[in-house]
Amino acid sequence: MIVLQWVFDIMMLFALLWLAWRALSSPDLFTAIVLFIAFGLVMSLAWVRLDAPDVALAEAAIGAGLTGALLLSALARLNDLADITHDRHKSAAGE
Amino acid sequence: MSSALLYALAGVSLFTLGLYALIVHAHLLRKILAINVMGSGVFLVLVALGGRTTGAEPDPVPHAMVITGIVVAISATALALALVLRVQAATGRAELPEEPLE
Amino acid sequence: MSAAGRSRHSPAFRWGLLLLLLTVAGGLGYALLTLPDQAVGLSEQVSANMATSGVQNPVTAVLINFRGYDTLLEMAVLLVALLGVWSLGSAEVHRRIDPQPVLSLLVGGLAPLMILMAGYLLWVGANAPGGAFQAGSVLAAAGILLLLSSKRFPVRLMGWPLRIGLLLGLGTFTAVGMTLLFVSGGFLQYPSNLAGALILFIEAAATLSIGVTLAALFLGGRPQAGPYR
Amino acid sequence: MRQIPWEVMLIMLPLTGAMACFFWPRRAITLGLITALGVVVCVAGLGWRVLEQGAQRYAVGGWNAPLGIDLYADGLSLLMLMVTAVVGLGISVYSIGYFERRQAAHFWPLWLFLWTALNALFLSADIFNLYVTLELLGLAAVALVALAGGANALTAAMRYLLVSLLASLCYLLGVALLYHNFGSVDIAILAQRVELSPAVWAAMGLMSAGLLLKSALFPLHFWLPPAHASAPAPVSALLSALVVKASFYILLRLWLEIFPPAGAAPGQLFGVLGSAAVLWGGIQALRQTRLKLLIAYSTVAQLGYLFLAFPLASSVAWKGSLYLLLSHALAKAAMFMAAGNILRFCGHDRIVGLDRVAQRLPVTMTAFALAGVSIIGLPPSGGFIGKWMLLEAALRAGQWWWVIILILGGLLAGAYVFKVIGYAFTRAGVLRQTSRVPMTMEWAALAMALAALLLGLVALWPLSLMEIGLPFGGGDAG
Repeated sequence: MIVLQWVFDIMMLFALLWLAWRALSSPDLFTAIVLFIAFGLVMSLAWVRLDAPDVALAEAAIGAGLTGALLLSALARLNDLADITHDRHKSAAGE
Repeated sequence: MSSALLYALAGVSLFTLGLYALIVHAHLLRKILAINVMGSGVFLVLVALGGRTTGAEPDPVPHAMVITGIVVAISATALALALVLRVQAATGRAELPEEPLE
Repeated sequence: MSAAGRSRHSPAFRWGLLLLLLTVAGGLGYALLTLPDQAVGLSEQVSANMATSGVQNPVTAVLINFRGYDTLLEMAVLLVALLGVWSLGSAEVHRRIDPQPVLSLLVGGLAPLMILMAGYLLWVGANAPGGAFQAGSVLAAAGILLLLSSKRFPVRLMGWPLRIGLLLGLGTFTAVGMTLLFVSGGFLQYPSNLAGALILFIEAAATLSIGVTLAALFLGGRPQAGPYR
Repeated sequence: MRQIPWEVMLIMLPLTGAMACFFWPRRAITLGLITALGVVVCVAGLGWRVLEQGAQRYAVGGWNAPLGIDLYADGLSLLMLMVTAVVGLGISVYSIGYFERRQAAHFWPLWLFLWTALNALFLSADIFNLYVTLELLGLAAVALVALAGGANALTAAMRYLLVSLLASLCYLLGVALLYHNFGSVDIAILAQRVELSPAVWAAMGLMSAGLLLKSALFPLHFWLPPAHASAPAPVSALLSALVVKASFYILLRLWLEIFPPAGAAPGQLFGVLGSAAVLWGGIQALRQTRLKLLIAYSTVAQLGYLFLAFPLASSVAWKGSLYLLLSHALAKAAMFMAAGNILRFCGHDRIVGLDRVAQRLPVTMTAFALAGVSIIGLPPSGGFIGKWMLLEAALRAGQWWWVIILILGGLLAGAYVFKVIGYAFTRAGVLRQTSRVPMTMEWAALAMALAALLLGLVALWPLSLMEIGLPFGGGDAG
C-alpha cells in the first residue's frame, strides 16, 4: 500500500512539473494555455491527495477553470488585435 | 523523507521553474503563466508542510491562506491580462520594450 | 507564433541564470529538509475554538471567523482588480461569437444546474468542503456561459444593479464587522449564538459578489452602458 | 463608555469611502474629500490614544494571536500613519484640479483603496496579513499608474505589476517557511520563538529580496523610474512618497523584531547597496533631460539613504533613517506635484525648456526649491535632521566611510536641484503657449514643501514619538 502511494505521489509530481515546464516552454501560446489548464487540474488532484478538499475545489474552479477561460479569451483578443495592426501596416505599405 | 516534504520540494521546483521562465521569456502572456506557476509552487509548500501533524487532520490555517492566495492570484491575472491587451494595442507588441521609451 | 517562444537573452545569460536558480532551489530545498519533523501549526488552537466558531468546517472557520479580516481585505483585492480593469477602458461587448443553437441549448440546461450547484457549495461550506469562493466561482462560470450564449447583452443591468452586485460582498462584510463593533464591542467579533447565521449571511453576499466580479473580469473592460457614456 | 478603536476606523473608513466613491461616481470628489478628512481625524484620535496610553494592540474578531490577527500601533506605525495622512490629504486636494471628471471617477476609489492598504499595512502585526495588504497596495498602485494611458504608462504599469507580483510571491514563500518553523505568523510571537536555522536564513533571504525589490533598492530599482515618471502627477507623488516606503517599513519591522539574531553581515550588504543607490541615482538624476524622470531617479537615490541605518543598527541610526523617510515623503510629494504643475503649464517637462517658470509660476517654483532644500539635506529641513543623525551614528560606530556617501549624495542632490532651478529662471529659445494651473494644485505643492521644512524645525516632537513602544530598542539616547 505504502509503495503504491509513493509511486502515485512521484508520478503526480512528475506530471505536475512536466506540465508546468511544457506550458512555459512550448512555442505555441494556445498549446501553452491548454497545458496550463491541465496543470491546474493536476494541482487540484494534488490538493485532494494532501487532504485539502477546500483548496482542491477552489483550484479546480478558479485556478484551472476561470483562469483558463480568462487566458483563452485574452489570447483570442490579442490575436484579433495583431490581425488588425497587421492589416493596418499592410494597407499603409500599399499606399 | 515524508510525502509532505516531497510535495514541498516539488513546490520549490515549481517556484524556481516559474522564476526562470518569467525572466527568460519575452511574451507577456508567458510571463503571466510563469507568475501563476510560481504561485502554485508557493501554495504547494504552504499546504504540504501543514501535513506534518501527528493527528489525522492537517492544519487548516494554511488551507485558508492558500484559498486567499488563489483569489489574489486570479485578481492579479485578470488585471495583468487586461494590461497586456492595452500594451499590445498601444505598442503593437505584447512584450515589454528593452529600454524605457522616451 | 514565432515571437511566443523566442528569447532575447544570450545563451551565456541563460546558463548563468539557470546555475544561479539551481543554487537558490538547492538552498531552499536544504532549508525545507532541516525543518522540524513535527509541525507546530495552529491545528490545536483551531480545533479548541471550533465549538464557538459557528461552523463545522475548520477552513471556513479560519476564513470567515478566526482570520476573517484577511478575507475581508482579499475581497477588496478582487474589487480593486476589477476597478483597474475598468479604468483601462471599456469592453467591446458587441464583438462576440454567434451563439449556435447547440450552445444555447447546452447553456440553457447547464446554467441553472451550475447556479444550483453554487447554492449547494455555499450551503455545505459550513460543514464540509465548499464555501463562498468555490460557490462564487461556479456562479461566475454560469454567468460567463450565459454571456457567451446570449443574443443581446443585458445592458439594462449594467448601471447601478451591477455595481450593487459587485459591492455586496465587501459591503456586507464591512457592515457586519462594524455593526458588531458597536453592538458586541469588537470588530468582526461574532457572538457565538449568532456566529453561524452571520457567517452564512456574509458568505451568501460574498458568493454573489465573487460570481459577478469574476464574470465582469471575464468581459475585460467596463460595460459600455456605464454611468459616463 | 467604550473606547473608540481608532485603528479599526483607520482601515474601515477609507475602505467604505472607496466603495461609496465607486457606487456614486458623480459624487466621487465630495465623498473622497470627506473620507480624507475623516482619516485625518482618526489618525489624530489614534495619536492621542498612543500618546496617553502607549503602544496599542487590538485583536480583530476577539481572537488573539496566534489564532487571530492583531493590529499594533506604536510610535513607528503612528508616524507612518501620520505622514500618510498629511501627504494623503495633500494629494486629495491636488487631485481635484488635476483630473477631469471622467478620470476622477476612476482615481478616487483606487486611491482610497490604496490608502486603506497603506493604513492596514502600517497597523498589521501579522506577516500573512501583511502579504494581503501588499497585494492590495500593489494592484491599486499599478491601476493608478495605468490611469495616465499611453504606451509609456501602460508598459511601465505592466513592468511594475510583474515586479510587484514576483516580489509578493518571494515574500509569501518566506512567510510559509517561518510559519512552518515556528507555528505563528504574528510578529511578536515570532520574535520570541525565532532562533537561527537554515529555514530562517532562507525566509530572511526571500522576504528581504521581495521587499527590496518593492522598495526599489539599487540594483533592483529598474522598474521605478518609468513607473513613477509616467504616472499622473498625484499618483507619482503618492508612489514616491508613500508606496515604496510601505515595503521598506515591513523590512524595518522584520529586521528590528524577527531577524536580529542574523547578525551584522546582511546589514553591511544593505549599506553597500544603499550607498550605490545614492551615487547611481544621483548621477542618473543629473543626466536626465525630463523633469519627472529626474525626480524619479532622485527617489532611487534617496531610498538608498534609508538603508544606511542597517549596517549601523543603532537606535540613532534607525531614527535618522526614519526621519529621512518622513521628510522625503513630504518633500518628494511636493516635487512631483510641482512637476505636475509645470507639465500642465508648459505642456512638456523638458528641463532645458523651462522657460522662466520661476517668474510665471512663483508658488510652484518656491515649493520645488523648498522641497529641494530638504532633499539636499540643508538646514533647517527635515532632511537635514535625518542626515545629521545618520552622520552622528556613523561616527559613533567608527564607520566613517558612510559619511563620505552622505556628503557625496548631498552634493549630487544639490547639483540636480540647482540644474532645474537654473533653467526655471532662464528664457528658453522658443516661447510656447501655456495653460492655466489651478490654485489648489499650486498651494498643495507648497503645503507639502513647507511641511518638510517644518519637520526640521520641530524635530523634538517626532523624535519623542519614536520612543513610544520602543520600536528601535532602548539604550543610547540620541
